[in-house]
Amino acid sequence: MTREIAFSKALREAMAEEMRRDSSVFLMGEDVGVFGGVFGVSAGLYDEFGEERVRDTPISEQAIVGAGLGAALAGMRPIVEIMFGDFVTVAMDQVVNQAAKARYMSGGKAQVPLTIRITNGAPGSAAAQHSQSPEGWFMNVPGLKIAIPATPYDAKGLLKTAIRGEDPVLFFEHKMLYEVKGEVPEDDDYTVPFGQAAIRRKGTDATIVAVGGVLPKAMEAADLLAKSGISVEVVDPRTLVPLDTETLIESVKKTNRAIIIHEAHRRAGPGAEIAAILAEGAIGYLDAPIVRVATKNVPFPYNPELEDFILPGMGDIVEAVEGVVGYTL
Amino acid sequence: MTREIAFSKALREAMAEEMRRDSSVFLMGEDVGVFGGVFGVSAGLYDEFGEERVRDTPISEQAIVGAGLGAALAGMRPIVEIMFGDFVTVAMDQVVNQAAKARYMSGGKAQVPLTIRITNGAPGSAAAQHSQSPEGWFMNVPGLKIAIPATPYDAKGLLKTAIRGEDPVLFFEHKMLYEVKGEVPEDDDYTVPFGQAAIRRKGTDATIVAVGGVLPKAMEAADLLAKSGISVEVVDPRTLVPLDTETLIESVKKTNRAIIIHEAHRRAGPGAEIAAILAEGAIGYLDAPIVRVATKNVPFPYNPELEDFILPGMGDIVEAVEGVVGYTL
Amino acid sequence: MNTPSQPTNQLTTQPTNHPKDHLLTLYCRMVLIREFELRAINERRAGLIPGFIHSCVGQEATAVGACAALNADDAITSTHRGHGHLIAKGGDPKYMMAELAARSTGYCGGKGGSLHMADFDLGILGANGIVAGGIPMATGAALAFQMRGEDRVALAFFGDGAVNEGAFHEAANLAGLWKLPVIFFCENNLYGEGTPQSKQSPVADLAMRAEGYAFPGVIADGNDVLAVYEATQAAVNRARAGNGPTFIEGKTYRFRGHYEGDPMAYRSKEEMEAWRQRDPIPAFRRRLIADAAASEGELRAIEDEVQAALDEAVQFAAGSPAPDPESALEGVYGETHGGSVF
Amino acid sequence: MNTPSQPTNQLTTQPTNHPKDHLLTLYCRMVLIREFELRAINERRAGLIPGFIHSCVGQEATAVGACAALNADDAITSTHRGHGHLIAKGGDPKYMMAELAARSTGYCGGKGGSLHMADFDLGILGANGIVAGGIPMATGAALAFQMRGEDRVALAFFGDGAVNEGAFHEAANLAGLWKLPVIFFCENNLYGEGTPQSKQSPVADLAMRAEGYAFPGVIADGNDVLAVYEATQAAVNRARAGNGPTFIEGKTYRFRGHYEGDPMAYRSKEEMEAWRQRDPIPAFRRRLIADAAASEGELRAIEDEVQAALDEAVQFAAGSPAPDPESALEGVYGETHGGSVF
Ligand SMILES: Cc1ncc(C[n+]2csc(CCOP(=O)(O)OP(=O)(O)O)c2C)c(N)n1
Ligand SMILES: Cc1ncc(C[n+]2csc(CCOP(=O)(O)OP(=O)(O)O)c2C)c(N)n1
Ligand SMILES: [Mg+2]
Ligand SMILES: [Mg+2]
Repeated sequence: MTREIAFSKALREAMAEEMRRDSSVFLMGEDVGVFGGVFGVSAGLYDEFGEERVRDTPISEQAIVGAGLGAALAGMRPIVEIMFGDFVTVAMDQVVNQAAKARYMSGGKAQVPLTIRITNGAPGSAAAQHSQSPEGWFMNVPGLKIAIPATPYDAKGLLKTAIRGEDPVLFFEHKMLYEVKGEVPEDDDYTVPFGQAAIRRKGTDATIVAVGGVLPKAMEAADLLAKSGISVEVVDPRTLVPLDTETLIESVKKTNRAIIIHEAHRRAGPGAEIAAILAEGAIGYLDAPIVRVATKNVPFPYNPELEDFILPGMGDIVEAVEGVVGYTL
Repeated sequence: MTREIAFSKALREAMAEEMRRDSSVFLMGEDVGVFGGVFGVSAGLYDEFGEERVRDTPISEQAIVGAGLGAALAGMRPIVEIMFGDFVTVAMDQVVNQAAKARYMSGGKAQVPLTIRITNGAPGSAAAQHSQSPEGWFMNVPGLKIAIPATPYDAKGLLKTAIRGEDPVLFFEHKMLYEVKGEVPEDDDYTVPFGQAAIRRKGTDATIVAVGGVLPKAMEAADLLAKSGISVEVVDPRTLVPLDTETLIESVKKTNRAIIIHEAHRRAGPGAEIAAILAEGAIGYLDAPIVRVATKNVPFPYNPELEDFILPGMGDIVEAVEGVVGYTL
Repeated sequence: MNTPSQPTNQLTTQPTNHPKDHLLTLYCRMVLIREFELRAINERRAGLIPGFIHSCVGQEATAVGACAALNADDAITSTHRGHGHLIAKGGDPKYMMAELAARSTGYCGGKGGSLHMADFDLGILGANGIVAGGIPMATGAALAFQMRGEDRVALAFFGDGAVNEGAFHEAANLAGLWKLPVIFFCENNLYGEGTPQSKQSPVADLAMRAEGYAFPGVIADGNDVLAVYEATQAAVNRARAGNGPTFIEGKTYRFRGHYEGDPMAYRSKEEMEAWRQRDPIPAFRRRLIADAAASEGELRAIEDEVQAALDEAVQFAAGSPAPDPESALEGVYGETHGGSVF
Repeated sequence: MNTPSQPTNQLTTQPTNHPKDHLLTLYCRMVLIREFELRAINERRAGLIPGFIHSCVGQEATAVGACAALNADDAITSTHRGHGHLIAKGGDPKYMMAELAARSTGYCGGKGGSLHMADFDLGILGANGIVAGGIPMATGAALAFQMRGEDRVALAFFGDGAVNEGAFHEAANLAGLWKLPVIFFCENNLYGEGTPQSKQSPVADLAMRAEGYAFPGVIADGNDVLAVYEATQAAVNRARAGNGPTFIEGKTYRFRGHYEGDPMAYRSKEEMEAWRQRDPIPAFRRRLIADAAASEGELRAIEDEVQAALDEAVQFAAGSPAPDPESALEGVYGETHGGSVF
């Protein structure tokens, strides 16, 4: 039994169900309460759980993340929200030096059940400080886990796994996915494990690895390519840390071609790591360059055509796939 | 005419000479003045230039970088120091959202001649918050330039280029290089351009790309390998942004094998991007997996043997090179 | 000084203490800001403007009063709610409207939009998308002025919500310590997005925080342009005399949503109505006439001029070319070097 | 209360107001901290300890006085200069010395070292390598206590330098706003590394900054353990009663370098000598004897016990095994999932 709900509703359900289940779960962030979150993700939670458990905070990202960490160390299971990925920079020390390392530095003793929800992605003409996808940076920070769902099913299931877990999780929500609908089970209590990629479409000619918000575009591109006889396998890693390297490598060993797509900037984005993993683990199987399709290496411009120009588009994906499929070594 | 000086002296000379040359250059940071910098890099500058131009600041990294940026926009050429790379997290918004993007957001009009000197690398038993090498994160942030010298010659020449330039530069100084000596010209006024890799050693069997502080180890490893008949080419990128992709790709096209070494954590460190570039640009030439030798993906432990275990060591490098040289596709 | 709980439409300052020119300029700028915002909102609805707008309707007196105390070569940093600051500092509505419309003729060639407009020639170091993000920058500009011995000051605009960011604190401490010629101008409009100021800080008067940094904090009626001007003038004099920063808190209110489209469920009609009674523009207008500082006809003429200027601005914007998409790749760096940055 | 410019070795508190047990415990803990530090310094020189040490010699009274006002289930966060805080909160010198020696028996199994020692069972949430980094964490622990309705408080130790970090400001504002049961304990030792406090903040009394967050700021003679204890007790009572935070500034001085090896060129022999006259341990000892609160013999016995405990600690550390190098890979995450984290 399934039903169709939007990505943002899936997230809201995950939070609500976990808050009902476990009194140590609470939500904290800027305008998450009365306002319901600037993207409406937490709408209604304030009414159900009250201001104690759905806490509007001052505009103080260091204190938000740091207080979440302290509460986690003291036995709570906080969910904190960073409104735009761009703003996680303000809380960077608390994320990178404190939350990520608390367990290790204490010799494994600290429990850090802290979920940090962060929006990423360009919502359209939001310019340089409201469009970034910083997830790649944190892959370089051991101690963090990183979830980056692309479907309502995963949004709900991965968020539950994050909330129930014992480790700090950065949970990236692409703004343009919030309204996207998809099937989720009626059953309240499913979770999606970390570290298991999903093969969204089977194919034989090339593997597209699509990270987060670009999945719908990747699927469309695959449809289009199918019409011209190119069979694309689309793999969604679902979590970047842990990363299901095995599934990625196996797919590329089969298709012999890899295209990696994400909305983070191209240079040193998550795709760099994925490409490096494939260049180590599947080198003998590659019949073409590993290609990355991602946002060009410039800050996000305000003008929508300029923005489109730098974002990875359907056309870019199709062209990249055709390029590698037509490539001869 | 050359002379041998230490890496830290090379940096000090670059700052002193530029400050003499141009009254808009000044240095600002924690204990850079009276104390001379906690690693002694700015020793003596306070005496020569006075407290106005060698400014001890409060412990306020956001204000240090932000004030540097504001002063740069108002026509100065500030050099600001972040004592440990780990602490740049505190100033992350000012680096990533403000300094990096000021020019672009203003349609190209802002001039941002700001040099941010940051130490990186593990100085030994300094544990999880005083050992990190965060340079890789910033490669994902368009608008920044990143210099990462490995020799006194480059330290001086690249720092001068940074100070004289019009763009924000993150200038990474590995703590274990400070005492390393090397030749620099007598001539005060040489500079080293950004975006030109240096081939530190010619070779035919494999290319080692060595980023920053690991260069001495890479050279030693190459010596050792030479004894067992393996001819290694060692390439030092010198700047990560801009990156001399051409030299890297050409070298690998010649040697057909690539090993990338750095002290940043392995996952999503600078080596990921370099591997991805090679997997795109040299794919048909590769006779072995692209291998990365870097710090293992755990926070830095305090215990020196544990630390050694996670750091990229000579043995690891030699083993990696032997591995790729002995590899058959 | 005012207590926000007791709105009044009586201004307590004396227009007659000020030259007529000055009064008319203040009035003109306030009207220009108000009408610019209303046009921009309309043009956004009409499709000319693609991005979000955080309008400053209701807050014209803080922007105009503060900038009137600055010289052309003084600097400001602004916020997400920055149109008023820019106009008050001399920004040209044509280039502003063109920027909002994402045209190549806009202040940032269409790359910045509402959140990032800047004009370095006018000392406008930029609006900012990061709450409190511009405060350290203003402090640094003030440092440059001080180091070069110039008679210039910098003024940072920010909201009541921004005062709780670490960036504010660090910059204020540095400025107090080094006695930098910077003015911290807080527009306390009682809300940060949908959260009332009382749920963001445990103190209602944010100006009192200045004491912790050893410089004065003053409260001004932010809906009285002359009160703001006088307070800022005193702060500027202090800064120019080498005595360091001042924190000015202008108590004010935004009449519209946090952004255009905000449902505003978080505040009451009564509260909004009470503040509307204190609209800074009609209050100043009434006062100018009552004190015989200006005639109805003079003010009408100004209002007409504003409309004409805005007609021109909208036409200029609408008639300007869009930038070439590939120009997206330009302007990231000031210099090129070898190697690749892409 | 003291003005740092007028050092005095007269304590103004009344030992006779306190039970004897309590007084002897305070004395014992202070001596234990002092001697622990001196041993650690020696053992570092001797090669047992690989890392840096920031000793708190001279600052024993703040650590001991503050923690004496806490219960076992209250929490603290500490700093780079944290050995004293840990011992004062009940930390075992054996496990501390073993941690400094990087042994598997140490508090963090050798992974944390001086900067990161923690014992969650004792409410020690951790030393910290980031200046001000622990302050938000203590605030969050206090939030957890408040939300669960527990009668527990959290206390954050930090230095005079840390007060200028944004993290302090944001946490203080949040705590004041939510009336969290947290105590902000600033050990003002007049320096942050080599820079005097007067060159870091424009105000000498950092406690006054508390006003900006709507909670009390009090100054205590940080070299008088009873003064610190009494101030902290009052703050703890306030917090437990639901009245929110207190900022306590303990004026004190570090006798040794910022780290062992610091050349200390930045301060004068005279200044150091003047403060040595105010050494908190002999001052308290003299007072205990003068007030007949304890006999010379009793104090000697305590001092001997301390030495014995430290002999044992050093032996324990030296005799403990080093962790297996491969254990470096353990303890990064609490749970494993599919996929790779390496
Ligand atoms: C660091 C950061 N956090 C959060 C936001 C989202 N945000 C934009 S404006 C705003 C409210 C700001 O309130 P205030 O400073 O009072 O200014 P006002 O909008 O009232 O003019 C918030 C939370 C942001 N832009 N930057
Ligand atoms: C964010 C950050 N900036 C700088 C440092 C380097 N540092 C370590 S201790 C210290 C001085 C701290 O001074 P204070 O807070 O007064 O503590 P004290 O050392 O006097 O106990 C500095 C600058 C750091 N560890 N973290
Ligand atoms: Mg506001
Ligand atoms: Mg100190």
